[in-house]
Amino acid sequence: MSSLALINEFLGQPPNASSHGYQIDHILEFCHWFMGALFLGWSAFFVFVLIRFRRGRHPVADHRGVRSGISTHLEFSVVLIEAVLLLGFAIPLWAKRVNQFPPGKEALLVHVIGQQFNWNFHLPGPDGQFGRRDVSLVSNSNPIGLDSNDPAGKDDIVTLGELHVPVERPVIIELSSKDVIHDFFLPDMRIAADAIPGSLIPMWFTPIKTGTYEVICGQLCGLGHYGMKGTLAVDTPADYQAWLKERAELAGGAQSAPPAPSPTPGG
Amino acid sequence: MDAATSLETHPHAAEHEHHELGWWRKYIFSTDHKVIGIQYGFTGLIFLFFGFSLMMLMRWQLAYPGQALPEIGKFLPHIFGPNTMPDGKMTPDFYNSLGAMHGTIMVFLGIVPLAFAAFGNFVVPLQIGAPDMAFPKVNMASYWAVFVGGIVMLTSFFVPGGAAKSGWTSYVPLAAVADTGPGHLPIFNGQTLWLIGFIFLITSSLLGAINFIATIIQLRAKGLTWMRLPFFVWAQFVTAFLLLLAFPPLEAGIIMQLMDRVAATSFFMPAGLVVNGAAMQISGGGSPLLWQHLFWFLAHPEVYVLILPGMGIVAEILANNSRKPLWGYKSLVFSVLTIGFLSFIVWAHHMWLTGMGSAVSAFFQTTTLIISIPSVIILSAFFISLWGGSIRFTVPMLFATAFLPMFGIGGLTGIPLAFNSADLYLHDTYYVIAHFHYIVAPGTIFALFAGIYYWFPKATGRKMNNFWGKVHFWPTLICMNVIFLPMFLQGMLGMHRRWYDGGQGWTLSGEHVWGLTGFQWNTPISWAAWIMGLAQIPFIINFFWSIKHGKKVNDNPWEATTLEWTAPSPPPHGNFITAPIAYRGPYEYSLPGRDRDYTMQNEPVEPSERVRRKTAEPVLV
Amino acid sequence: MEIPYTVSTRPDTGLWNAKVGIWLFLASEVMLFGGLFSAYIFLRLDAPPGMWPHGLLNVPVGTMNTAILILSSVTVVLAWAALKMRRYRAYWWYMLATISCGVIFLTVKLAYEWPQKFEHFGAYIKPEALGKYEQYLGNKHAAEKDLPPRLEITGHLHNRAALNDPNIKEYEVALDPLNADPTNPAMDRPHFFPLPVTDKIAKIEKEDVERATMFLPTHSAYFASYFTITGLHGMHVLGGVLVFIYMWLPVSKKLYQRNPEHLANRVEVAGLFWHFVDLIWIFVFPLFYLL
Amino acid sequence: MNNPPDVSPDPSEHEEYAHNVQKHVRGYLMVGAILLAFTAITVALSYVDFGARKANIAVAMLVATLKAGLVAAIFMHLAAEKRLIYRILLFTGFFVLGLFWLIFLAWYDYPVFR
Ligand code: HEA
Ligand code: HEA
Ligand code: CUA
Ligand SMILES: [Cu+2]
Repeated sequence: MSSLALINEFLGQPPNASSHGYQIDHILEFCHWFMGALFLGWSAFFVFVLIRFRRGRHPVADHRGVRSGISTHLEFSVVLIEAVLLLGFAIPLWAKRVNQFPPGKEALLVHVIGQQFNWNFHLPGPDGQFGRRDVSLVSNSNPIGLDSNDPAGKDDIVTLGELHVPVERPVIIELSSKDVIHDFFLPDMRIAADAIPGSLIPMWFTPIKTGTYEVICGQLCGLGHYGMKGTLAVDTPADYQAWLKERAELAGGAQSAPPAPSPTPGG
Repeated sequence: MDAATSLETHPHAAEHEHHELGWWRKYIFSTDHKVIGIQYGFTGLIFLFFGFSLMMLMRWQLAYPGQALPEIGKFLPHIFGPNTMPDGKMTPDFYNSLGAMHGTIMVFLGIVPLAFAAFGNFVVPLQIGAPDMAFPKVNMASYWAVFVGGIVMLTSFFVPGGAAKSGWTSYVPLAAVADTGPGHLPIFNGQTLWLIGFIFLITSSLLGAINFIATIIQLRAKGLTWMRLPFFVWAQFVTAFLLLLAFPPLEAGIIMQLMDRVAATSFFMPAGLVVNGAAMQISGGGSPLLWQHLFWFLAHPEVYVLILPGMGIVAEILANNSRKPLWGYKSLVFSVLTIGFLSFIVWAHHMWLTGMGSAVSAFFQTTTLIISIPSVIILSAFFISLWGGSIRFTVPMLFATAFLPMFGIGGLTGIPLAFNSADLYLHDTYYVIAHFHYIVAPGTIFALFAGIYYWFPKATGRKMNNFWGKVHFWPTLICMNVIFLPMFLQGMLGMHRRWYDGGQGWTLSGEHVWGLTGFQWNTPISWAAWIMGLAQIPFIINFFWSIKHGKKVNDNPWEATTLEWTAPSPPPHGNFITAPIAYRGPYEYSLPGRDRDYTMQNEPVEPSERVRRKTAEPVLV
Repeated sequence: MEIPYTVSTRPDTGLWNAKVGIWLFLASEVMLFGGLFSAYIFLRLDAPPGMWPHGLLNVPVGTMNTAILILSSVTVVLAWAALKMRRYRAYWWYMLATISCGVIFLTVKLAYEWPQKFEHFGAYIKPEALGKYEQYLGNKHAAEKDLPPRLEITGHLHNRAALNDPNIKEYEVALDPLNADPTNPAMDRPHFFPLPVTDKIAKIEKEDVERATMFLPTHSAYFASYFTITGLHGMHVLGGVLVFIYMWLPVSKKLYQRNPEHLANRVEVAGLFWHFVDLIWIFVFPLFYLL
Repeated sequence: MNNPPDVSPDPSEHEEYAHNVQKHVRGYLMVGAILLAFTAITVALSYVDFGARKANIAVAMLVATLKAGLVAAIFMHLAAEKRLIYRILLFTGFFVLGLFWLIFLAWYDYPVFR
């Protein structure tokens, strides 16, 4: 398989950092090999024909032209390859993405709430319970409208723009949005999904390399769309615990305010 | 219509018709399909150029984000308003307006009026041997609807807040909250005008589509059976059906979005939105995805509206210049019908990331891949048609041949997008931008240029200059590729579309690929776009100059076979002196045993031929 | 050359041009209303319990309007048949009847039904305050009877100023019978004849209100689709009426004398459109008024 | 029920055609009456409780479809139309159903986790 990886690198795709990403990359590679072969084959034929049958070289056209059924074979093989890609790779892969979420205990569950123009991350804290959220409670100091009366929410961690996760552990993200549609795209993790107001969209991945990665907002969401950047830090388990602790202390201090939302509200 | 159409029962009524029409009725409010076709053509070209100019502005911002645009930048705020380019520096809102309007104008006011309406109007009735369209007055109405729609769209640049800025897709809730609040007028704001303008554009397309279909069904000349129609007519026929049946659901969507904006309904908005820090006062209960379904139900068939007429034009020109029949005419017709049919059930491939489950995504992936097959068949048939030909590289032929590999690149790069697991990575990156521009820009636009050079003699009786045509072709071809090839690289890097800063602020666009960073690639792309702008000057001059001073030619300068070349150039009112009769198929080039290498459709079949080719039996209707 | 088959039929299709044209147009109309109805279905299926109102429209008036449209459909075929039999006078009268039906339909809609809705007021109570207004909502009773929860208090707003004036702290509403007497089993189903507003007045504190509006499109997904679909349908009726008026004016007589078949064709085409508009209403009526 | 034939251009034959059309007129009146009756039935049925709201909706839509079918078949002459018209409508019907069905599918096929 590794020989196949050529095309993606050649085209500049950044290295993969998640456990399922290789499968995505393989589909892309297969597609590009397939397209490349078709393109080169056709181009060769094309250039040959243009030269061989130009008027100067071939003054009298042949009324009937090609008689062989070669094109049928070609079309049939295109169908075949597409069918293999579809049935063998694409459909099973997607089914795994949306139907086989890692079991609850094993995975880290994060709520992600998009807003113009930032990402809010909501973690359940030590008790493992998410606090209740309500739009009517949303304010500058409480960007996700966490209910301070709900005991489950007392230890919740809310961060703006930056999420830490431990390496080698599945992460499930439940996406939603406060205002318009955003798209949570982690290019290095080969994963993306829209954050649509009014719905909850789950997605999951398992990071396999520590590092800091960019989160792109992949859907036009207003004038600050181009700068709607998040950070995903994949930590070693120890670093992750340290981060959790630091955050928990912050959260202990009566819902201390994360930084105010970005200064460029959209419309 | 009255006087003219009651002719059959009252022959003397025709006398009314033959008095001279005034200048206004003849050139402005004309019901003659040729005049209307030319009106559409000019409108389409002007909007194409306008859409291109918007793009050239955006390319400045992408290549040199935050820098003042020299010279022109000082001047633009006087046209578009002070908040667009203060000190020559583009604001994010203006960038978004330019992007949304570039997409909208190119698709709905550039290509559709040109490829579908202009060529369809001018060429189809001539090719089927009809005197005019079936409903000339409706035809005029459809032109004026597009005109009004265009004016409304243009007006929207000058209202407070500027033109629509939520992408050509106008996804809600963004579009529903855009251009509202203080500083915006209730109706005269960008997004509302976009919606209103759209209703006119839809009306125009619907009227046009009805007219085309009725004309092709009812007004075919004697003997012109379905399997003798030029491929271009087939392409237009299918295109018309796409417009007819796909546009109305979007119209429903547009009406609902308009209601959301002017009557504060919430068809597309759920409850509990917090915009600008305040909870929105709406009833909720709507769904943002409903809009996307209605939009893409049109917009996918729409992309075939953009390409099928182009394919039709290319087919005519390939046959004509290779001096040989199209290979596999029947499979071409079958493929184009299949594309038309399937294009209605693939739309959700634009919505892979909206949280789609496995069943629905499997369905749409399958249909999307199936629809690529007829495209492969069409392209293969075109290529194979060239084999054994005697190819003359006239200017139309240059553009038509270039169309093939360009469409090939665009179409092939649609394949990774069709798999949702691969599109997961590519969605809304420049890879998508490159994919569809390869189809619509060096694809469709080349087909249109080819068509203009090809049918210019029919419309004016003169030919466009050959040399300047070539000067137009080569730089345009090169620039197109310099513009769009690097975009695939940018897309693979992860660079996204609709980025105001061209990716400058992202570490990922700082990665090197093929010698430059993703961001740095913006510069050669932009320069190529501007140079391509210069390369259009020979075309524009050639076009206008040739109308008056081009070389005079006879009625059939390309020695073509289809019926439009039997009419005088330019054809008079009513097109043909006597009703033509078709005795044979559309591409009888290089028939063996004839002294000319082309046999026109209206040439009767000779007895000697009849023995040899049973199919040539004339069928009279 | 002149355009063929404007009046006579083309042999292979058996149709004249305008007939093909109108059917194509109707096909696009099917898709237009198809889009709207699919939106309606999804909004309705998605509506949370208690958020899709029933029985707010005037059934007798709706029934009458339905009958009027059906009648007009009959008169328009009769007008066409009269032309086919070359009886211009009969045609003229049938056409007049059709036009009148259309005008009555529109008048009822625009001068009576819609304004009546604009007069009505509804306030959605916040979930936490529902108990406070139990006497008007009767949710216990509703729960017992397995009815959807009642979240809204409706009636006529006495202090209209309250809508815009932030200093006024409560709405004074003359209640609809349902809210006046919510536990009465007679209120469990919508009534055939709409009951007039009672003189019982309720004071609703703005604090407790989630959203309060008149019965405008913005009131709910239900009224949004009601006004949009009936509005668009109304515009179709208006268009049809205008075309019929043109065909009924003296100019039509001239065409009749010159070529009666041509006029009959035109009436047939316009009639097809009119029947289609009727057909849409046949679905609109039960969907919005009855169910 | 067939459509009235086209009127012959020959005036001498006119009487016969007029008579033919006259026969159809009776049919139109009858259909009108049936439609009115169905309207009354729909209204009445909506006050009958069929147990579930869904049942009521189904019944009402059934009656409406019958009515619409009558209008289309008789008033709009679809009972005896040319093949071409049927084809156009067949396509349209297919696409509307596709629109409804696929949006419906997409609506209920969202990934559920937990
Ligand atoms: C005319 C326009 C046009 C055409 C014809 C197509 C054709 C195709 N498109 Fe494209 N598409 C667009 C215009 C078009 N598209 C636009 C405008 C968008 C973006 C909209 C937006 O978001 O703003 C888009 C986006 C788009 C997406 C969504 C991507 C995303 O948003 O993430 C997808 C996904 O499936 C897709 C797929 C396809 C496929 C499979 C085809 C197939 O039909 C292609 C079939 C063709 C072939 C397979 C080529 C065959 C050729 C050969 C075999 C010969 C080769 C010869 C040589 C090289 C010499 N397209
Ligand atoms: C038919 C459609 C069409 C066409 C032809 C084009 C043509 C071009 N487009 Fe565009 N484009 C879109 C449809 C189209 N585009 C859409 C739908 C989008 C998405 C918008 C969105 O995000 O919502 C988009 C977005 C888009 C972007 C991304 C912007 C962003 O995401 O931020 C870019 C970036 O470079 C771009 C570039 C170009 C370029 C360089 C051309 C060039 O190829 C232009 C070439 C044009 C010409 C060569 C014109 C020639 C005309 C004449 C010579 C006229 C002569 C006149 C007379 C004789 C009177 N386009
Ligand atoms: Cu958020 Cu783009
Ligand atoms: Cu598509």
